Amino acid sequence: MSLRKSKIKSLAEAVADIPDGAKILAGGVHLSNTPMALVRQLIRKGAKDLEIIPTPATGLWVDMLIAADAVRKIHVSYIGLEFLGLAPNFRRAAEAGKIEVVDVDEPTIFHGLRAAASGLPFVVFPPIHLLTDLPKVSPQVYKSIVDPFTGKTVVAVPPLQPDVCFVHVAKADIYGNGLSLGGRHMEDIITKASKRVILSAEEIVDNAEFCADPTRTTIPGVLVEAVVHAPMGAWPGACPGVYDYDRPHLLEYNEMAKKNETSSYLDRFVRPHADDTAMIAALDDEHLSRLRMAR
Amino acid sequence: MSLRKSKIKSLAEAVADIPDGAKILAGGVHLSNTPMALVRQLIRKGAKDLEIIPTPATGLWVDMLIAADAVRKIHVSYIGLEFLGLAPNFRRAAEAGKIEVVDVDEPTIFHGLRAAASGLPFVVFPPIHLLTDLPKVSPQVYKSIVDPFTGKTVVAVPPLQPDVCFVHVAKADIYGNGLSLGGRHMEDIITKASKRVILSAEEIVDNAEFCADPTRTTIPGVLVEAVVHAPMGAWPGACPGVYDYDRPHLLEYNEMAKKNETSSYLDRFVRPHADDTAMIAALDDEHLSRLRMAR
Amino acid sequence: MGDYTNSELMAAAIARELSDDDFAAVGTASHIPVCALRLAQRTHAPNLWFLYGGSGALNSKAESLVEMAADFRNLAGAEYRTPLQDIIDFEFTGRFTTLFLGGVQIDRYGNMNMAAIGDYAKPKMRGPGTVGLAFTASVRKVFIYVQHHDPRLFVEKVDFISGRGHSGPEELAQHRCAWAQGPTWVISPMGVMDFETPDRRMRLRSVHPGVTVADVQAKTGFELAITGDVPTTAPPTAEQLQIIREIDTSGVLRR
Amino acid sequence: MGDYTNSELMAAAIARELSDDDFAAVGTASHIPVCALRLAQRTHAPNLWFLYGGSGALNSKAESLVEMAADFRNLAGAEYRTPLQDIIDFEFTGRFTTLFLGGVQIDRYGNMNMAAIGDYAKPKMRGPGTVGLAFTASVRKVFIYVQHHDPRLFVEKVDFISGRGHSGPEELAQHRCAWAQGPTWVISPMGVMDFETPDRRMRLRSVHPGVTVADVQAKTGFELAITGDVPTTAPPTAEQLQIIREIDTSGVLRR
Repeated sequence: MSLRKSKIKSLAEAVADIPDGAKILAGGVHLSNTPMALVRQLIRKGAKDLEIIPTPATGLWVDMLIAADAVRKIHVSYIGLEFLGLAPNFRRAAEAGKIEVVDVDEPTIFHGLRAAASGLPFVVFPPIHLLTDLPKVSPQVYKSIVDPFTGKTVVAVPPLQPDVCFVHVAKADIYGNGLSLGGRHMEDIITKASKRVILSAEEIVDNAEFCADPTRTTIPGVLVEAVVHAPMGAWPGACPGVYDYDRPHLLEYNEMAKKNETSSYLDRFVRPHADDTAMIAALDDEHLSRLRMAR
Repeated sequence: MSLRKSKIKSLAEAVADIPDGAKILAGGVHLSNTPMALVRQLIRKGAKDLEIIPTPATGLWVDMLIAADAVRKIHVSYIGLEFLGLAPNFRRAAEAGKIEVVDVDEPTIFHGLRAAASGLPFVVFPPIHLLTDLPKVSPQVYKSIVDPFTGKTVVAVPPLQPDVCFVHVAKADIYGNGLSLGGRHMEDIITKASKRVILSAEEIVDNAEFCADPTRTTIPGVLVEAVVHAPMGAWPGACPGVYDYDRPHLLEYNEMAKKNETSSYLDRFVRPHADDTAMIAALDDEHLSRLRMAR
Repeated sequence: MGDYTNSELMAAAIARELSDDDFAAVGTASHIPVCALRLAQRTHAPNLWFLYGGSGALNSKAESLVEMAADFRNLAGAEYRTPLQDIIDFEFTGRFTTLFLGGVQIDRYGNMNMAAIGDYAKPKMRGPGTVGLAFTASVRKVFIYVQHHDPRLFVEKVDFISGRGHSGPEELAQHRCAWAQGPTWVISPMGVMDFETPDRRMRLRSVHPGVTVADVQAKTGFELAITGDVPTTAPPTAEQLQIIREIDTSGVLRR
Repeated sequence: MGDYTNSELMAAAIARELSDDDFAAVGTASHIPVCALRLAQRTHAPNLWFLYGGSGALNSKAESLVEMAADFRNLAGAEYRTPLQDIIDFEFTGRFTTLFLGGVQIDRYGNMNMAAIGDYAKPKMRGPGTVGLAFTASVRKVFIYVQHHDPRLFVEKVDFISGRGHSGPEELAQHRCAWAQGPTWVISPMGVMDFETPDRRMRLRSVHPGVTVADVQAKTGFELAITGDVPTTAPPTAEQLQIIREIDTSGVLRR
């Protein structure tokens, strides 16, 4: 009898073979459940020329990767820092023409990912996008076609398939099963849409915890290639049910980013450490525990 | 200050204004969580000419409605009695040409409902259906079109929008929030796809029970028009987490159906009672409690 | 300004436009609309449902008004955790009766821009992106909500159409969903606007207490339609104010 | 037949064809395949994943083998409750490596019919419907599993193609998903078949103990390909049998 294989990897191992130029998606919504540990490791690794397929409303991780010169192209629905406003590095790079921007929107990214998840060649929308300027600036994305059932004009939109997606959860087991405590956002869709799925988790728990109530599991392990134990892995964003976002740190990030000093930020917080374990250990413990207690 | 309205209705009130000829969908998978109480009430009401949009794998409720002469047309993916084999009334009616059959399949019904749920004009499949005889017998459903992104042949399939759907759950509150204990099957999709949603529930619980853990809620009340308290409402099928299917009764149904005696079955079990409350009261209490204990 | 703040006034003014059969949704930076929605639920609209942005909370009863719509604490007391799948479906099918939206530019027809200011190829200001603004053509009504009022925001013509307002009636007739009515109200710190004019141009519906029609016009980059005397936005009643403060436990609307 | 039943033999024979990297799915009437999948997991394929039909259970560890795949008790010990959405996505995208399918008619190329026997317009026998058989062209491999073996089931040519086997190579090349290999094995109470012939006709791979090649051919409505001596299906080992009986606590495979 053989033994079932563990999918546990270190942060560095998990991102080691992500090639430059890969299409990357990091899950989460705004500052909630974003797999920052994996994103930071990409920065430490010196990733280049990435094509970013973001979730429809996000920003911090993209802004940081842009500052680290890791981004070539980005599909944009909403890239911002939510209550903090615009994402400074994204804004600067886009205004300077340093990154290729594909302007799309929430349904285009969502349904593009869903089409990839479902194996559908493309998606068809009612023609509401023809009332916007999106088809003018992104004609490769929006194609008017005729509905064969009604004869009406509709809009076809292509599938979006990331090469790799990162998802952060509160709990995972060694076989890749994952549980997000904040409920399902769109992790079910992005994990199916992506060629490879890397999961980071606050805590690694026994498989029996998932088997005790399979209706709770939010990510089935069968889709997951690697599991990384990453406590505070969504910091300085929030991990629902585990800790709040780190408001003072986010303000500091934003101030530095506005002043075009994100590289200093990275040199101070991210790059000196081999991985996130060392980085988190270097942070003020009392401050972090206040975030954890906040619920 | 006004008060929030209760959506509670009696079985009879809930189905009263469903017109003959309506497109009906009853949720559940095979003999699990099928809203039989609502279906039986449709039979008591003498519904006619219904167009059945079934879930992709179901049978008992359709077989019973066909025996009650309530069906004009049916979209077929799988109509059978699972481990009991073919659905006798469906088989007879289809062989005799008494009902209009639209042969489709699991993905066609599923994605048709999903398109209606998502407001999409149609769905596009890779051309695998061209390798089957479905496009020959259902040319109104499967239309070959050209993918504007790749130039390849793909297959367009239309949306499916029920006029009314029935969904059965273990628990509901008076505002329409529902909880299925067996997890999510496709109730999320059918409730969004349908013009009207009628929920039946084993138990009506306080709204606070849903508010205590919103990630558990499987049906949001905002989609629901009416809530019916229907204990044993999935009988003789199972209600996950509440009771098992009634094997002896299903065998009896099947035997009678095979002998073309379903009308006698209905006269014995369904029609003599004004509604399901009276019907369930007339059943052997001890037998039913054994089903309930079985988990 | 009396014993209420301008934010509290705006919350009360928004609440007044909401109906008992509404199903509303808000996005980022929305504590004023959320307060309005909860106020409406607790007064004239107990059957109103609302989605609290990225948190997915349906009918949130969060302990306080927070700065981040996606904050998971907004799930407190909610009835359902709405996945993004449902949100987008509700947006496409028009189940949302009222969507709160905004922009970095808004013009006289309620067209909204969130993508870029200036020449698209070399923008003066790159915005965050179009997000859900295309749904202006598929939800029933849109409530434009902005946190400031100046001529750079309210412009003669938007540089990019992210969300289509009332311009181009022929195109609207052709491509907008049958049930969609487009932008219906605009609320800013200066007043309430609507589009109740024959050609659906933005009209000044009321000015907030202490603000004149001339003040608003001076801060608006196009000519506002005026029909008759412009009333003053009604201040919150004592009852409304009490409920607002029960909802806004941390006093963010009083800052 | 010795100290094991034909059903137990079939379970062991199926298990032998499964791999450690398989992701399999079964539908209705599938206690033999489910037993085989769990047997494989407990012997040579601990990393195999399987979906237990309508219950949505992924890697079920149900207390016993039940007659209904959709039985919610199959969720016992499972790792995930797979919604139908995921199942259909796994079917379309080829994530399922092995799908267990059957039919009311099966022909020499592994074409399967579940819709109607006879003239479609006036069928002699109306079947339950095509369900997931079109996915024969999108999953990696198909394991055809049938509970009986007779010439009415194994026919010269199916009256309706619900699931496409290996007939029409040009059409297959055009429309089948690149990764799909179509029907790979057939198991019946009489033997194991495959399609390892130059023209992908059904070949007799092994006969179950006590069954001859002539027996199988006599019960098959078309000529089976035979290559060399047809071996006897290997009986379950003592270890396999012990595990089978640990899985099949209520003895449905012993009936």
